Amino acid sequence: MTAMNDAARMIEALLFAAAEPLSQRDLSDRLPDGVDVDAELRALVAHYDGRGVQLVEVAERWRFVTAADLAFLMTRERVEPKRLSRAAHETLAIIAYHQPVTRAEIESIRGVQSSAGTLDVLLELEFIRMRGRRRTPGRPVTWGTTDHFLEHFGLVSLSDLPGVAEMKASGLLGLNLPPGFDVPDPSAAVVDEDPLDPADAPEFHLDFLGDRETGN
Amino acid sequence: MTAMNDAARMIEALLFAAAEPLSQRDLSDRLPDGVDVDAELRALVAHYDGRGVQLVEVAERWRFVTAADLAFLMTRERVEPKRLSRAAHETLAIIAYHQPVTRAEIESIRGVQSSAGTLDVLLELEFIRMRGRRRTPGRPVTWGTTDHFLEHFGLVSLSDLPGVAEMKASGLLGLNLPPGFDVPDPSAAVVDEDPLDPADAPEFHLDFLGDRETGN
Amino acid sequence: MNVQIQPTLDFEAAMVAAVEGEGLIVDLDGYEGPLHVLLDLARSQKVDLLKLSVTRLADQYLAFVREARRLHFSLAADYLVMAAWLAFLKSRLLLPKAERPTQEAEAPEVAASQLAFRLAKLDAMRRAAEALFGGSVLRRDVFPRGDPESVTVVSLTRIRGDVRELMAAYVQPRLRGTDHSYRPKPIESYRLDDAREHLKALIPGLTEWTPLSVVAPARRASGPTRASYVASTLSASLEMVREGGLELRQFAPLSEVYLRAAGVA
Repeated sequence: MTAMNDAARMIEALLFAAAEPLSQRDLSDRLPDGVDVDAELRALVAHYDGRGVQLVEVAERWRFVTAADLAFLMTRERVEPKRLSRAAHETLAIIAYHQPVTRAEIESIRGVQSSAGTLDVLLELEFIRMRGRRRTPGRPVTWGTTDHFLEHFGLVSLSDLPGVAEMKASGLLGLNLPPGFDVPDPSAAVVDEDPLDPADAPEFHLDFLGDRETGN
Repeated sequence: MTAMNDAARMIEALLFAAAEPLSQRDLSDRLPDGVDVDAELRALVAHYDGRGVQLVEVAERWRFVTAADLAFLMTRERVEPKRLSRAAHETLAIIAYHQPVTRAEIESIRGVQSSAGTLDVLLELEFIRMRGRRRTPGRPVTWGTTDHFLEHFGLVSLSDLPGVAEMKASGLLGLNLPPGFDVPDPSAAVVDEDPLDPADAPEFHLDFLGDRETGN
Repeated sequence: MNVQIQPTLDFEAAMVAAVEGEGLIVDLDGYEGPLHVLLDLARSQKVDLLKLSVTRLADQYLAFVREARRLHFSLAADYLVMAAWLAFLKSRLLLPKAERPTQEAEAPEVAASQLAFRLAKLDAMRRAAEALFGGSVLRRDVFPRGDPESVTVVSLTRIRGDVRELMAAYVQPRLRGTDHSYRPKPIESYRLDDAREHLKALIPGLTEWTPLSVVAPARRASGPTRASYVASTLSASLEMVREGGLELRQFAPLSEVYLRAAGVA
């Protein structure tokens, strides 16, 4: 703990919370009468000297900035997306409900071609995994969700995914649904799928790229 | 000048620069290997104790905020909160203390039917989220709070909710009359009720780590 | 009409009762339901809610409902149901106990403690809400950095896990798909110009009153509907009546329309 007088605390808080640099005048307008703003600012500058944050004066206004020698920390690019893109969100939702589902099926439900990047993002986040191969010509790879997905969304099992009734109750679905609209039960048993065999794994990248080129 | 090691300076700078709270993992991802982030954070908390700016943990992340006793100075920064109805207050408290909880359970605690608007308001404020479904007939949707809720109310985690430990100990957070509950007349007949099944009890800490909400 | 339910008189009566200290101030708008009323009444007993006298609470509530009913004739059913249940519960609590507990209903003491438990719970939640909103609320009591660095450091580890959003993300493409497949067929209609040409060709032969249904062209295998042929022919004929080339008559509303060339004797 660093002992600190009230005036210095107030100045520190005001400068921290302000949306723009404040002049001595701004500060004294917002502080009780009799505060020696100038002296307090000098004391604060001295206090922050050598720390990760500095109190600086620019154009007669005061503001906190991070120490110049630490700028390298602030330029770090973010790798993971903070928010899933709409495409990723939709793709994830379709995989969750329709699994095991092939890429072509995802595209036909979304009505647009998926970019390979979307599945990559979901794979990297460990939300989806390859489940097996569909027993149809071409034996396309099928996708499903991971345990991490369940954990992340607070679901105990796939059967916990909300169904049509909840979609209606939450106003997402209107009352006049298109004929034949149903939501599959992702926890139902699957028949037309072969498990992945170990030899599939190295081919993964190939499948993936190949898919993109032949996708319609 | 306050002597300070490099790791502490970096953490201070990162947290100062950040637009939102950072987790220990966020910090260690950006720091050189071998930094004891936890210890440095404790040291920083101690350093800022009593100052105008405080280092606090919210939703298991760290952020600097102004000291609460200086709120009176922040007239310009203050955002007048949306006036919430008493129904919304009670509903939010019930969800926070009983999560995961269904709408029917909320209604039974409040003794009145909730208007759909109440949950909508809380959803819009990003205080609550759907968590999953209860394993009971009809598989109703369950509700829980978000990280944004914790950040807004300055709570580290759900176990930090005011009075939660006492309420839990006294059985007040169960949905049924707890076994051995103090019945006014000791000569009363046997309680016609099954003991609480552990699986029925609200699960406070379940899947909290999985919840990564975006605060704005 | 009973003079007692006149609002002004009631208001006076309530005031008198309140001044005398025996009346309840009944403002139903302040309550969401019976449980909220009961909680306020229970708090006035100033005892641990779990040790509350349910018989006394029942009396207080019944008095409240009686008063409320006088003021709001259409008192909500749930208030009355609660009143009936409390009256029943009170009577059972006061009755001597049966030798053997009967099976058909739960012991009144249990029902009473259930009620006490519900009130204690609601009370706890109300206090919890007060504590939450009385704590360090962001941007009311504590303030984050007002001007984060231009290169903002953002948390890496936060991705929303919201089932509702997932659901919404699922519904959107599903409905979008159905929107795409819906292609209503444009309705083909018999053009007015064509109807006019058709009539012009027929006029010389229309020396007798001829029904519209006969004059209008027959429907073909594809193309406009019969209704469209009839409607367009009628429209075109009205125009030709105005121009003086044709006469129309109809004997009754909705009956057949007859056409004849103008100037036929």
